[in-house]
Amino acid sequence: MNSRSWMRLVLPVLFIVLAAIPFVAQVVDEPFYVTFFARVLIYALAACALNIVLGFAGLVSFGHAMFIGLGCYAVGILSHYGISNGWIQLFVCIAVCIVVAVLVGSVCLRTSGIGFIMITLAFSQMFYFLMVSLTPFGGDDGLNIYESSNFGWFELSGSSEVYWATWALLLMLALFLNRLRTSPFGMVLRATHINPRRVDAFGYSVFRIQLSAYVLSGVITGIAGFLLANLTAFAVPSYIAWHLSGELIVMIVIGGIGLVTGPIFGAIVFLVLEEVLKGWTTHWMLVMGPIITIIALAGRNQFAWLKAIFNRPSAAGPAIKTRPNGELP
Amino acid sequence: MNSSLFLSQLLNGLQLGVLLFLLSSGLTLIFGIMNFINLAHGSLYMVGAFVGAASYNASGSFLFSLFAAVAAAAIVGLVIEHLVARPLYRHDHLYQVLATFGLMMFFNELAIFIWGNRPYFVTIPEVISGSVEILGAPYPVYRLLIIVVGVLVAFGAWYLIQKTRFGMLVRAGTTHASMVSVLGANVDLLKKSLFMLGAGLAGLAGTLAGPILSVQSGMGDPVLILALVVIVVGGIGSIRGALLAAILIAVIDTLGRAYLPGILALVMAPAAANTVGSALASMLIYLLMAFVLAFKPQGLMVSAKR
Amino acid sequence: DITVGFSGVLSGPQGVLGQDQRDGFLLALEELGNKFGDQNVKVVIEDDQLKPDVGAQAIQKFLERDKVDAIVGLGFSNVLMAELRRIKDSGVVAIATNAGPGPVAGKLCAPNLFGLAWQNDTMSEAMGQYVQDLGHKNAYLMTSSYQAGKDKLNGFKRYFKGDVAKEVYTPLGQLDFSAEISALQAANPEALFVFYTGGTGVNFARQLRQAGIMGKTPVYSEGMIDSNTLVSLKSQADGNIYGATWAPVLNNPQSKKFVKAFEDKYGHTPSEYAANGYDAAYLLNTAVLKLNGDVSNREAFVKAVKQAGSEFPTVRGKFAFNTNNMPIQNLYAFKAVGQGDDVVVKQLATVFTDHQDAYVSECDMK
Amino acid sequence: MLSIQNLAAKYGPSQALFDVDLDLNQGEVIGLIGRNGMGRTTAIKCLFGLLNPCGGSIRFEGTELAGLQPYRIGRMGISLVPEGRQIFPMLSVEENLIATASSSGGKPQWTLEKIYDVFPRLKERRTNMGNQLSGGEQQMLAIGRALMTNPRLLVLDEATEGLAPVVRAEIWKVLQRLKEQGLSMIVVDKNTKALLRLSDRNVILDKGVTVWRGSSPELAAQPELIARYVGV
Amino acid sequence: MSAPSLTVEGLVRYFGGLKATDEVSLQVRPGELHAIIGPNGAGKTTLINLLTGELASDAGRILIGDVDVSGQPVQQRVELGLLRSYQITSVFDSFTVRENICLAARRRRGVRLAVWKPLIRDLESMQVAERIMQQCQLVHVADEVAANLAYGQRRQLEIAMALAAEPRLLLLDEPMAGMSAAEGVAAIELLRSLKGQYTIVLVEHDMNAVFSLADRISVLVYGKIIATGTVDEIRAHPEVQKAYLGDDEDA
Ligand SMILES: Nc1ncnc2c1ncn2[C@@H]1O[C@H](COP(=O)(O)OP(=O)(O)OP(=O)(O)O)[C@@H](O)[C@H]1O
Ligand SMILES: Nc1ncnc2c1ncn2[C@@H]1O[C@H](COP(=O)(O)OP(=O)(O)OP(=O)(O)O)[C@@H](O)[C@H]1O
Ligand SMILES: [Mg+2]
Ligand SMILES: [Mg+2]
Repeated sequence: MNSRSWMRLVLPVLFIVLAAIPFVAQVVDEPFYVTFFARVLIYALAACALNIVLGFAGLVSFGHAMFIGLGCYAVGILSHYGISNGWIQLFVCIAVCIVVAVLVGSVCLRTSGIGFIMITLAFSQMFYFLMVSLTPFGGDDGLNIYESSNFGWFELSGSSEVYWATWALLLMLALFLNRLRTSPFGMVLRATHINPRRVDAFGYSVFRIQLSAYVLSGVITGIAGFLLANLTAFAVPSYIAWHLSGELIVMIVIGGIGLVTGPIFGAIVFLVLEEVLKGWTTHWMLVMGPIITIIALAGRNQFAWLKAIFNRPSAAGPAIKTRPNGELP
Repeated sequence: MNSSLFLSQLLNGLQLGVLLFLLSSGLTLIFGIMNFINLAHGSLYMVGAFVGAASYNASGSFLFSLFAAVAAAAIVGLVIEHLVARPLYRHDHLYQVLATFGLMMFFNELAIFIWGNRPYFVTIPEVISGSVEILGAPYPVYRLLIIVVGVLVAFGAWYLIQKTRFGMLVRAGTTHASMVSVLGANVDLLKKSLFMLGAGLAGLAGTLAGPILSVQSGMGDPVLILALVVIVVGGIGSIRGALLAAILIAVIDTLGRAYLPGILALVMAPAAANTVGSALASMLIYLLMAFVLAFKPQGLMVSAKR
Repeated sequence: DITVGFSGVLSGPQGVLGQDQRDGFLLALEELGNKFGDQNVKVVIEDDQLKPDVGAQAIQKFLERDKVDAIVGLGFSNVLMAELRRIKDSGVVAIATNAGPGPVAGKLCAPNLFGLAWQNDTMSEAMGQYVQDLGHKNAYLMTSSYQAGKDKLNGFKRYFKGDVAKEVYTPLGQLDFSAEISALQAANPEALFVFYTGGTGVNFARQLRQAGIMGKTPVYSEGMIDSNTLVSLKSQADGNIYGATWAPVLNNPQSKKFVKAFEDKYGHTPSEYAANGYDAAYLLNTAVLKLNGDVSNREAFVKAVKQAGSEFPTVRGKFAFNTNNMPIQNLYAFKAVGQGDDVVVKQLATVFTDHQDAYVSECDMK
Repeated sequence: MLSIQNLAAKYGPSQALFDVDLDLNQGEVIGLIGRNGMGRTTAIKCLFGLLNPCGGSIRFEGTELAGLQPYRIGRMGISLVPEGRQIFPMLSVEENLIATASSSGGKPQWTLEKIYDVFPRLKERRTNMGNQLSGGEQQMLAIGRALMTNPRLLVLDEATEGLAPVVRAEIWKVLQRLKEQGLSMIVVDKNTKALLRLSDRNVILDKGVTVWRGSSPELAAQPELIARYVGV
Repeated sequence: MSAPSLTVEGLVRYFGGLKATDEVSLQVRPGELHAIIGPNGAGKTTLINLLTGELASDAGRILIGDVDVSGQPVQQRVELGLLRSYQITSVFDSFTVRENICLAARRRRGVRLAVWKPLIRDLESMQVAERIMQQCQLVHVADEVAANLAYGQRRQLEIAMALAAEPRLLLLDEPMAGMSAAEGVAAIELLRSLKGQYTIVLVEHDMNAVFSLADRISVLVYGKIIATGTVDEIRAHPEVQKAYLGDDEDA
């Protein structure tokens, strides 16, 4: 896996640069950029989390926005009832995410390939419409969060607090994933993607392994939602809409599937590009769209060692089959 | 509950189902058979709608507008196939999703660029604009027309894929393109024509929807999701499945919207019933999908593929 | 110099509404020579995409990045609610040219937040009153299920004393109403009142006609008919009665001037949203003049705007801010009348004069 | 009829063929012999335009094949029984046979009936989907499918792979019969003995190079050659 | 231990109308190499799939040692030491040979919470892997990505992975498929070296292999076992000759 060699360099450099941003923003007196990059890092966190299932296990979850939503509403609803203690909120957030992930995951993982894509979408859509209908919590109009999560010695009160919290979490996650990839669990997880039938034949439970990966991913995504809620001081169903799930995937693919730092770069590129283009023209999508398409066309051959993983037919679901077995090259 | 109302609700469902089917059949062909996820399919639907509307308002001939729309969509489809799809056939779905996601953005914005984001409207020609009584339920002629068209297309598409040589070659080419060509069939041509067919159907759906829905940028996105739901529930690559699922989903959705609040009102306060009802109604199809997939992961009609 | 941030929905099906407010505002600004008083005005524009979170971000940008002196627009009610906290905290003059949700008129009212357009309920209240006056026994109510929608129906019911056949809330952004319309047909009420804006409204109107309800059942509406939707509806809108605070036919000099200028510049008749944007500019101008161009003191600016409310030249002829910063204004019933293939708007009645909203008592501002 | 001259080919960076020569006359059967990974399949891929050679020429009845689209080559009357069967999984057995069937002019020599006569097992499985066949059945289908295009040159890459001895024997008989009917063939098979009994002349590949060409009797007379390049 | 390490009783499996496995009964003695031969489509692969549990049987019992595993999922059977190789090579292409084998070797201890230490630094697995790679002559390609292996080597890796998982009972489905004569001979040697250490069920069409390796042979025709016996018995068996071997002298 050639990534590991340059990973050593990329990771520290990346995070040092990110650490510099708030100070730069201070110097040029543009506090807005802290807010902006806080958002970027939060999405990066979510993308990295999604990458655990998508990049390693090849489970394309099209419903991860659901966990962002769970995180947001954990904060939103609790503070709605005046509970702004961060620890309680965080605990609830994680607990809820675990429960939901286990339930949803154990249904979704019965399917595979496109089936999985769609069923995850289905669940997040259901949750979306649930929140839309829950008028006590603002329904379509969303829920204002009047006091931010308070961890006692430290409160997610402003953009920069959120920024640093996210930065730290992201760093930890990146280091962790870096190890996970080659750890027994990680290897088996990736193996399940190449040929689940074979992994089963060794007596590993593909289901259990995929489920734990899904739960792990869900929880971390939930935490991203937790941070997002504090950043925007707001929880709203549109955080759960399928577009966000789609954008997370886009970020991952831009950055390079399965690469640990890929999603981070992906998130940065995607959101910065969006921001720049928006400032440039109201028809920014006219430019953004083709750029994304071109990235896809260019990226398709880039990660050769990954394509080896991805172009394997998944024994279970015929639909997701990428290259039919045994085709003459 | 009153039966003629129920009937017209059924018809509403059927008509929506047919529109969904027209869209999904193209998607399921391209997806199931060529194994290419085309998120831009919704955009083709939009192209059809816009071109149809524009050409109708210009020419005043409904048939011509139909033709123009289908042709336009097919041509756009061809371009997409050549520039984006073909290079990605053999690659992972993620790249396809990404590429076509970009196309989707592009087309939505392009529509705004050309037609502005004031919704764009078509009227229906007088002859088919009226409404007829069906068992005491007044029902718009135009919507009936849509139903008929849908049924015809359904049969045609199924026949083409399952019964003709073309269909066989296409099915073969999906998994073993190079082998098919070695045996003397021009696979590129096959795939192009199939892609155009799918695009054309999407365009057709678009024009037919035009007079009912407003023609506007982004009109393709929600229907795209619905269409994806349909083909997954129906079983990817199966025309029959798509038809079944489209109608099932549409009818359930329509009846849900129509009756759930009422039914719930029997057990809870009307206000609550209203909100919960409409929420549940909008969740219904996804519940259905989750249910189907959980018990039949391959969808209702497992296509020939396995 | 003065920086003004404009935020509103500029894209998507409802984009037209935001664009009109923007166009109206910019038009007025142009007439004022891009100056409020003697101050050059710089306008920064953000699209809230009708998404509360995006709207909130937009406000944040205005405050942190652009350091604006005033914010105009603020989009739909749900978006405004999301922006509320930041606006309040900042104390910057904020003028809503489209939304006036109940909470903002009541408990959550803020000194620096002005509802220049209307309090959400009022036009519906007017329709309720009007339908009541016409003596319809029952009415069938339909709208999209979001805060504004609910406010509207409440407004209607506040003044309509007959019985409500049914209240139907359809998902926001739903375009095909076949199911609902069939149900409506079956219910066959004496009057139908709906609140649907932009493209949604147009769809609904046309589907009503296709189903042959228009003409059978009298249709009263809010938001469904305005000079935008009329462009696409044409004669299909014939017979539709709607409540509004302004329409191009309204007879006063400022209004005439506005309609003329707008048609010259943009080539189509302005909507009430455009009118609100237009008013916003003149309101700010008047306020700035009172301060001789010095807006550095936010409290002062806020106070000035409030006073200016009853002084600035408005297309509505008469206007003032209530204690809760919501309008005190007249409400009219208009009717769309088909003329051959085209359609014109006729003024039927002035339903309320100097109307106050229902929430003013809940607001503790004096 | 077919003549390949110092053919060379690469898979990306790694070169698989260096210098392959082979020529075949009307009605002849050529055995293509070598160990695993010596380039036999690669050579065949080049012949069918599935892999663009980076050197040399392939002429079929005078026309240069290199650079032609595979389907054009296929339509010239060359057909392939590929390594690893490559059955169409989404088609039934019968559809597999007729989908690409063609008769280059005149009445086809091979028809469904004829194929079913040779492989009765396929007739029993007529309605099975391609992926519902046992390995061997798939192999038979692959051969039948190739014959249904009524080729003038038939190329078989490991066509007896995974077949029961009886069937294998049967296939050799079929090939023998085809040869008598004047069909030209290129055959790759690990069973050298049987191969030599069928082929007129043979080409031995080693590391992508033609190291020996000659008639079957000659080769049969030189067991050390076979031992060296094939093993055993 | 004299109890047969694999016992099959009246096993049945339908594919639609087709009875692919028809009342198959079979006993495999500990340590023996038991070959299963039969015409194409006789149901050999199906039988293997039934034994591993990848296909569900419609009737009949399967015992590993004296444990009844009929209806049990794959994992249970693997726990009992039942492992297989596939007719179509299915190694993890993007992993190196070492990683492939370690993955197999690790299975006894599972991977719960093993999320930090790299797999190939895992001592226990490493030792097993080294040993197996020696045994299968894969040392020199230990760090090659499996995708770049030549066909024969991929087949060897296929078997090596099965071995690394420390089976007691090994099911091999056409391990020599696609190997040229030379590789075939090598493979036969490998299997011979394994004889006795493991109980092996071998499905193969290559008669050289079968006749030179098998202790006992069962012949499967149309899903039925028509004969079981030693090499010579089977060779002599008239029906077998007719149905399967034919007058085939060089395979
Ligand atoms: N798709 C590929 N990419 C890279 N190298 C390849 C590819 N296919 C084959 N090779 C290499 O090219 C060489 C020749 O392969 P080829 O398949 O032609 O051998 P062969 O003679 O057909 O042997 P076999 O009996 O395995 O079919 C081998 O070294 C093989 O590793
Ligand atoms: N999924 C399936 N659906 C229907 N029939 C099947 C399916 N799989 C296998 N069959 C049939 O079951 C029979 C046994 O297949 P199996 O693969 O076990 O044969 P085999 O003994 O392995 O043959 P070979 O030696 O050629 O591999 C075959 O006739 C095949 O057509
Ligand atoms: Mg080969
Ligand atoms: Mg088999």
